[in-house]
Amino acid sequence: MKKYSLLSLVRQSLNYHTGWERAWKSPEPKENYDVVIVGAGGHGLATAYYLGKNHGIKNVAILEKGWLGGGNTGRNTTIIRSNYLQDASAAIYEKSRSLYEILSQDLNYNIMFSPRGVMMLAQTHHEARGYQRINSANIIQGIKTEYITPERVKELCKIINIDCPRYPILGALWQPRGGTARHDAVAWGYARACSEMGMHIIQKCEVTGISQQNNGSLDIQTSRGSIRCNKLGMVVAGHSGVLAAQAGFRLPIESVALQALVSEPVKPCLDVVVMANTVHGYISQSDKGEMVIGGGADQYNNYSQRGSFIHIENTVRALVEMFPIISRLKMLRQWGGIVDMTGDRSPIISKTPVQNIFINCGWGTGGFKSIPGSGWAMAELMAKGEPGVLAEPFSLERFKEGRFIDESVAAGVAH
Amino acid sequence: MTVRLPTGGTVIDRSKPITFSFNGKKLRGYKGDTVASALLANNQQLVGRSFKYHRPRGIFASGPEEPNGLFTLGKGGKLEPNQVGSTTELTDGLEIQSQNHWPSLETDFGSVANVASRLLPAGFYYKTFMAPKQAWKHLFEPAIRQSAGLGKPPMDNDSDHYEHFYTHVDLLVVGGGIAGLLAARMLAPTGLKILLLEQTPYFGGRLIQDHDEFGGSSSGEWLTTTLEELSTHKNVTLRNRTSVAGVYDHGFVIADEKLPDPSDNSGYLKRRLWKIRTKRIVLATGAIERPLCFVGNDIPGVRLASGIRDFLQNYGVSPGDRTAVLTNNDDAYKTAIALTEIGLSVPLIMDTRMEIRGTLPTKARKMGIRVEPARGIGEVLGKKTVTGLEMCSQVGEGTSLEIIGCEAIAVSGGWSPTVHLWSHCNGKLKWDDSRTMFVPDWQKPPVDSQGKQNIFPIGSADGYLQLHDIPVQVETTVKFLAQEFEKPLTNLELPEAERITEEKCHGTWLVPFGMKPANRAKTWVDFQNDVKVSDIDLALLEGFESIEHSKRYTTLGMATDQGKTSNVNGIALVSHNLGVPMNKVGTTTFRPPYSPIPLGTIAGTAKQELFKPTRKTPIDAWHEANNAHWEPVSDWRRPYCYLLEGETVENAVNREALRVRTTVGMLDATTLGKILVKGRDAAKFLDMMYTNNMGTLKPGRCRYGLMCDENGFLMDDGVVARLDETTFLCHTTTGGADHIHGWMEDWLQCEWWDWRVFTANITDQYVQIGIAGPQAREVLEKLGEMGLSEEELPFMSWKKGRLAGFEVQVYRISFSGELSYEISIKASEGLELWKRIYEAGKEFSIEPYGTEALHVLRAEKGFIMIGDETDGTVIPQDLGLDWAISKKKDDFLGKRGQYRSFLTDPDRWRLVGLDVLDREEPLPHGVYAQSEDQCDFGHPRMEGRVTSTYYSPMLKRPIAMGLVERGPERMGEVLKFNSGGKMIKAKIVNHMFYDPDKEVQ
Amino acid sequence: MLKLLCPYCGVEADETELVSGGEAHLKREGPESSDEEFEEYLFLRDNPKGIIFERWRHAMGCGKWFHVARCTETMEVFGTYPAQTYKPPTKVLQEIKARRH
Amino acid sequence: MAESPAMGTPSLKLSDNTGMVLFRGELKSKTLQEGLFEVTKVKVPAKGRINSLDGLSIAWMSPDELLIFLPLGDVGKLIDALDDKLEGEETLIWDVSDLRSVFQIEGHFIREVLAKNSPADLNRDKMRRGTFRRTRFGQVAVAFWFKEETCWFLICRRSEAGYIQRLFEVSTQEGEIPSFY
Ligand SMILES: Cc1cc2nc3c(=O)[nH]c(=O)nc-3n(C[C@H](O)[C@H](O)[C@H](O)COP(=O)(O)OP(=O)(O)OC[C@H]3O[C@@H](n4cnc5c(N)ncnc54)[C@H](O)[C@@H]3O)c2cc1C
Ligand SMILES: NC(=O)c1ccc[n+]([C@@H]2O[C@H](COP(=O)([O-])OP(=O)(O)OC[C@H]3O[C@@H](n4cnc5c(N)ncnc54)[C@H](O)[C@@H]3O)[C@@H](O)[C@H]2O)c1
Ligand SMILES: Cc1cc2nc3c(=O)[nH]c(=O)nc-3n(C[C@H](O)[C@H](O)[C@H](O)COP(=O)(O)O)c2cc1C
Ligand SMILES: [Zn+2]
Repeated sequence: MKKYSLLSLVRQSLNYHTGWERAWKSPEPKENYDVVIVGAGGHGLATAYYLGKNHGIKNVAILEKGWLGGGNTGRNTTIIRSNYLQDASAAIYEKSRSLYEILSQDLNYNIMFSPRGVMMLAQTHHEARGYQRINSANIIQGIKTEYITPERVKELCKIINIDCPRYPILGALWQPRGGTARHDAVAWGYARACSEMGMHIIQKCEVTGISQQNNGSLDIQTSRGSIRCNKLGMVVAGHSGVLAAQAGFRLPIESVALQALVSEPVKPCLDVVVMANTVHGYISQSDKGEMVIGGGADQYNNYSQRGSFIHIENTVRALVEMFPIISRLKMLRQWGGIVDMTGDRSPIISKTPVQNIFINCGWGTGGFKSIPGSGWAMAELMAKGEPGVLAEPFSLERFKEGRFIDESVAAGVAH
Repeated sequence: MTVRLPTGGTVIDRSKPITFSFNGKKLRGYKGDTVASALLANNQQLVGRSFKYHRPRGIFASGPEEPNGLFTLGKGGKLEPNQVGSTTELTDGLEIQSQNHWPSLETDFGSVANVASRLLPAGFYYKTFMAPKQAWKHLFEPAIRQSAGLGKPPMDNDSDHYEHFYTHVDLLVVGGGIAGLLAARMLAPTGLKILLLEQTPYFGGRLIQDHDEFGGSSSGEWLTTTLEELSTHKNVTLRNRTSVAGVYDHGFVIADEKLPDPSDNSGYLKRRLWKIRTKRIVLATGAIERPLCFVGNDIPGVRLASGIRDFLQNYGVSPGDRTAVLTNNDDAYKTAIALTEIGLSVPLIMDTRMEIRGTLPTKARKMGIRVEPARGIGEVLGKKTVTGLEMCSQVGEGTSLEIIGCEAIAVSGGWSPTVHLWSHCNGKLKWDDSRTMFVPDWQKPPVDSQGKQNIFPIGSADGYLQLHDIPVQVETTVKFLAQEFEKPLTNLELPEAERITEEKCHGTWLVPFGMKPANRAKTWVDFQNDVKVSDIDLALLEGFESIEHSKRYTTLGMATDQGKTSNVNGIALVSHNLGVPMNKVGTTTFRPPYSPIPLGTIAGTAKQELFKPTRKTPIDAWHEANNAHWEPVSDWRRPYCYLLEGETVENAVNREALRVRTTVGMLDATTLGKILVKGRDAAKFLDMMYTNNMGTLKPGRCRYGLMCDENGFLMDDGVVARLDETTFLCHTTTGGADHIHGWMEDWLQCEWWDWRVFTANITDQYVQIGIAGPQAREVLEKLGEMGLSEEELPFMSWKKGRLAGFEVQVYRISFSGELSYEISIKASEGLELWKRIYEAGKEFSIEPYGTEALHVLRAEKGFIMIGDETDGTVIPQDLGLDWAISKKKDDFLGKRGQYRSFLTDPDRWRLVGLDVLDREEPLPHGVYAQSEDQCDFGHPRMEGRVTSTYYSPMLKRPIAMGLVERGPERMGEVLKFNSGGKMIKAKIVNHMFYDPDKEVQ
Repeated sequence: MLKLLCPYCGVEADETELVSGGEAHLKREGPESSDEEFEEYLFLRDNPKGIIFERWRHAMGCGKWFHVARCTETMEVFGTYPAQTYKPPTKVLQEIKARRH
Repeated sequence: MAESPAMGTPSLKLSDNTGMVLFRGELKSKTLQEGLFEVTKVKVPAKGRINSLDGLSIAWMSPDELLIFLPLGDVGKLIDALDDKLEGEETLIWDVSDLRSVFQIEGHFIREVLAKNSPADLNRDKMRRGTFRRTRFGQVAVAFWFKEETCWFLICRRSEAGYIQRLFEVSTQEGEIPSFY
């Protein structure tokens, strides 16, 4: 594969860019693979990538019912942070964030990781104490965060109104190495690297049925014929329940719509990511100039990839209140994704009731940031058949035991 | 030159001149002008710079599909970036600025990107800027951000106002063009509630521009009579300047109404968001013209043929003396004819089709216009404006056959029905090869809650471009709808229209067909985002074959116009390149809004003090007058403390807390939730809701109770008073009232619906006043009329009585550990009683205290606070509240959950007091204790955390509570709390710091 | 933006007047239940892509909980019915059958 | 179409003197219905309705809840009478006169002003005289009904009255009122 660099760009420009190779190949499915991953979102692709890179397993197919990266990976607000409270979460999200730092170089694909800093605003005393608590935990966990004053908030973010009459800003939890990345590029970069390792990315291939043979291997029915494998990874986010049903088990998951919107592009005026959980809204400005805005999830089960206008309204209302200047910017486009919410709002990386089937899901509203770390942990689980230290706490068993990993406790939400 | 013609202009009022400025230059226009028409009338052809390469850009279209003509309008609190010039009405004194250039529109340094454009194809940044690692964030990203972004954001707060308006109608007609008006007119007599919305200031759509006659009279007359007739029907509402923006599930539609600008600019209602519920939608949104792809097609002066016609006829603005036409269909001939009729020159019509036979071409030829079949444009000449073109063979590679001088080029690549709203809720499209357009697929329509089709496209929106086809087609739909609504239709009269035969539009996309690679990089598909034919080629070459991938790789259709003019061309190029039929390529997803809507409109009136409701107690004004420092507690506001002149918040809190401990303080406790629970099964019910036994509570007595969720986690607490055999009053936390009431109703309605229990949330009915402190009783006794002694009202009991002439209920309960009463009184009388108590208390130096002193007092006593000691993962057992968990009851909510292995783990963190060793400063909020050993993740293991921490003014030292691993078993042990790297030592102690033996209350 | 007919007050309630409450017809498991049964009751969900029976409360209205049969893909509604029942009424089941054939 | 109503915008004022009694019980029961009627002289309303006679109104709140409006001074008497009459019945009767605020709205275009803040269907065939609509106004729960087109009533939680007042003010002052109903 040709390496991407400024030099290759210059060279290609001489012949009008007609000499580039495909970023990923489009092979016909084989009959048999060592590992099949269902779902070519960020998590599925990263799982495949680290299976190859860390464990040398390369006879892998990634099956995608639509176009790769077209699920939540292609429709999220790209916030990356690791200032989580619980040890288990902090560990995997920080692993992920640190992998993001080097991902462009690792993949030879500029995924534009932009560690511009993420601030989570405290707008009630309760929330302020919650963030101080996370900050304290993060210090011990070795994650660099800081609890900052309203004045510092204003300094970092000129356009914010820290004196909102209803919910003045009392402080914020600030993670300077949090930020954003170009979401599509994350999927494309991983896909290119997987393809380069000889893995098969098979798009427009929907899994419609799963059955197990006596020898433990798995038969997968797809819209492009049946495929056999030794190990199967389900990494389909919002569709996890549907896929689990095909394999005969149920999950502690409900699929709901989460929406986002972008404004028209304007010149840079917001250099950090701001999240405000009391009023439900978060915002950052993309490199193209749009305000990328998201808020709360719709409450009812929904597979339509669109949500209710009321959530757009609530989110916009909250952000206009805090950033009065955006009142005169316009909503350019809104969309939705189907997110997989678990019983404790933390993810699942686990063995399943069916031997040789593994599942990675439940990232809900906050799994873009975890793509590299989750792929790393899932690959380890699938390669060894047993979870490593990162995945271990996220098993399905925890729901039976009542051993939740609850992040909402310190007033945090999970974007 | 583009100039104002001496006559013409159906929507401008030449008697009302207007002045405005463009980039500081004073210019003149007329009332009725749009920003775009006024600029063109002043020969302002260069209006902006493109997104990526900063290429010169001119007005391209005449409606919301405009990709280039975006401006920054106004200033200060009215500054508005990225306004579409062709949909913005000109107002007197308007200040218009062009965008995305530096230092000026004419000389833009950003256009170096243009020179380097070969280096910057689609997706170039994915391939570079990777080294060194830090450079992206610090060097490349800032540079890219700075050059992108179009207009500058406003820096002042918005000085305008917005509102919402809900409506419920039977039928929403979107579009006040021919089809929409006709449908409304036909259906009006049925009495159905009809709302017709039109985005422009006028009605009629393309009728006036494109047709002289309709319905047996002039088209103007037909329009006037139709509007007049519609105005006589009370069931029909017409609204202009209102753009329908989005269709959501179950017939919910939003529309954005621009209100006419009043002459004074002093803060007025600027826009209104319509929130419409409709049973059916008639989609009469017309069609949008597409351009063609040829070298230099982005140079100012190349414009949509229909747009040129609109400016000519609506605003009397000429495109220039000589306008060449490039088309693949008959419609563009109307432009040539109109220009010629008005006396302007059309040197040439290049038609990409081999044979040209239709009525309009014939007419054009008869008028002497030169028409060349099978011809295209090899290259447009000119830099900042068009100066001419090179004609070529459409089937060739672009060799120049002839040079034609012209100032404008009118382009038409066919029409695309405006189907956005059909697709917002999943209506599918299909490619119709014979009409070269995506049309609504009636087999896969959007559906309502009953699963029935709820959007009905008519007219051009359904792909009918010929006027004479439209009446019949509208009639069919109208009949269907009338039948669905079971309304008889009176005899429908179909307006007659001249029968013009138009020949088929040819599926031409690239001009010429055999364009060379070098030229593909000079041919634009998406003007605003600078997506060229070569970018699409590149995306496909690299495997971004799904149309969704090519969109995201090239940014095709992602600009402010959302690809209204470019998407179909892009899809066609993909289809050609891959050899895959259009239907297989498909479209990208249509998403709201159809045209961008201001965020302020979406927020509506909900801003500032109306951002969220603030609940206020009847004593609120008194608190305000007494210098309350407020705190939001759920939707309420409560005094955090009351500040005396010159006092800090900490001092105030300490003073208030001490006041309670030393003499007496008073608290507005009105916000505590109060839920009545009554009925034969009330006791049994509360025994399920609370972990402790409520059935054994005697009337007249109170009991502190805990509520858990089904997981077993502590959810709320409060005092329950038994009023009589079948009636209980349950107090909840301030934030918990609504939730707990809903929770109770949930169980009563959905699980135990045969139990006889009624509940009522009566929180607002009463003002609740807490009087606490050693002299509390003395204060109240001054008000007389009821006995409050230990014998008459022992701890944890309540009774009715009279105080200061008011009927009250007095509860002898304590959250401070002091002698304390809570007095409940009708809300309307609360303030008066509050004042009387305050008066009576003066001799004991009574002072009001706020929520923070309340917290200090309870912490001194080791009482837990929901939300501090609990966080949704804590069970009562963790807090040493086992005494409040009945062992006798078979069942209560949360009981089963608490059996699970993780909740019975002996290592759970449990509540203890924490005593800072150096005793100077309180422990910081939320700090964790770390042990010497490491956890699985390789950092020090955490073994406890602080849940509440205060300075106790009474004990004159810091106090804290916390949850610690096996805490109560480790009394006396010293823990190390990590505060920002600094280790603070604290000893595990009993958490009852003050009066542990309960001698006071 | 859903609109659901409250079976108690007959009002076509707007989504913003309602609160949703997840899957309906769950069986509460009490102190006698096994860990598996209890997990099932609290967490395991059908989460169907298709027809769901779910709970809604007419919160900004009569305050009553009711049940809805709805398609999670198309948002079609097949009927609403009072919450005091263990299974969907025949009428609703018939409606589903009629429309899904 | 889009002109300001010449008749002036509606106004909203608190009406202090209204007593309210909460009544919960099995409304389908004949005994309850008859007992209520004997005491109040007003028939138990059908769902979604309010019945009035001589200064006393009964509103349907839910299948097992009514709200009785009457002069403040008569509340005690009414409760006693109901308690007497319905002795032995399963009911919850409570003086809630201070629980909610009652507003009287007067003037023209009241439907329009309500429609700026409420998703309720305010068309004349849906929102009729005697309709008692519980819904939302802005972000809080309310109920409204009318005596005449130009005289409506609205109730909300007492603590939210200030919010309602301000929102109403904003909805009547700023800009035009679209004449729609
Ligand atoms: C609006 C929105 C905003 C968000 N904001 C953030 C944020 O700011 N920060 C953050 O960290 N996270 C955010 N998230 C969450 C984040 O997007 C997701 O957690 C993450 O992308 C999940 O990635 P995934 O690979 O698991 O799933 P996906 O990207 O959804 O991939 C799953 C894939 O599986 C495929 N699939 C499904 N069923 C089948 C089948 N039967 N056969 C074959 N293939 C199948 C799907 O087509 C899909 O491509 C947001 C999500 C949304 C919707
Ligand atoms: N011969 C051709 O090639 C050709 C092509 C296109 C149009 N036409 C002509 O177009 C006319 C068709 O009539 P029609 O009624 O279908 O279309 P129309 O263009 O006359 O009317 C459509 C109306 O809908 C409005 N509209 C569009 N989107 C809207 C939105 N989101 N919200 C509010 N308003 C919106 C437009 O402003 C316009 O007034 C005929 O005159 C026909 O001859 C002809
Ligand atoms: C971070 C981010 C930025 C986006 N910016 C734009 C944008 O500038 N213009 C645009 O049209 N869409 C933008 N989108 C939205 C996409 O067009 C698209 O709506 C989204 O990926 C969901 O896909 P779908 O609408 O095709 O279902 C953006 C999406 C994301 C996640
Ligand atoms: Zn109801």
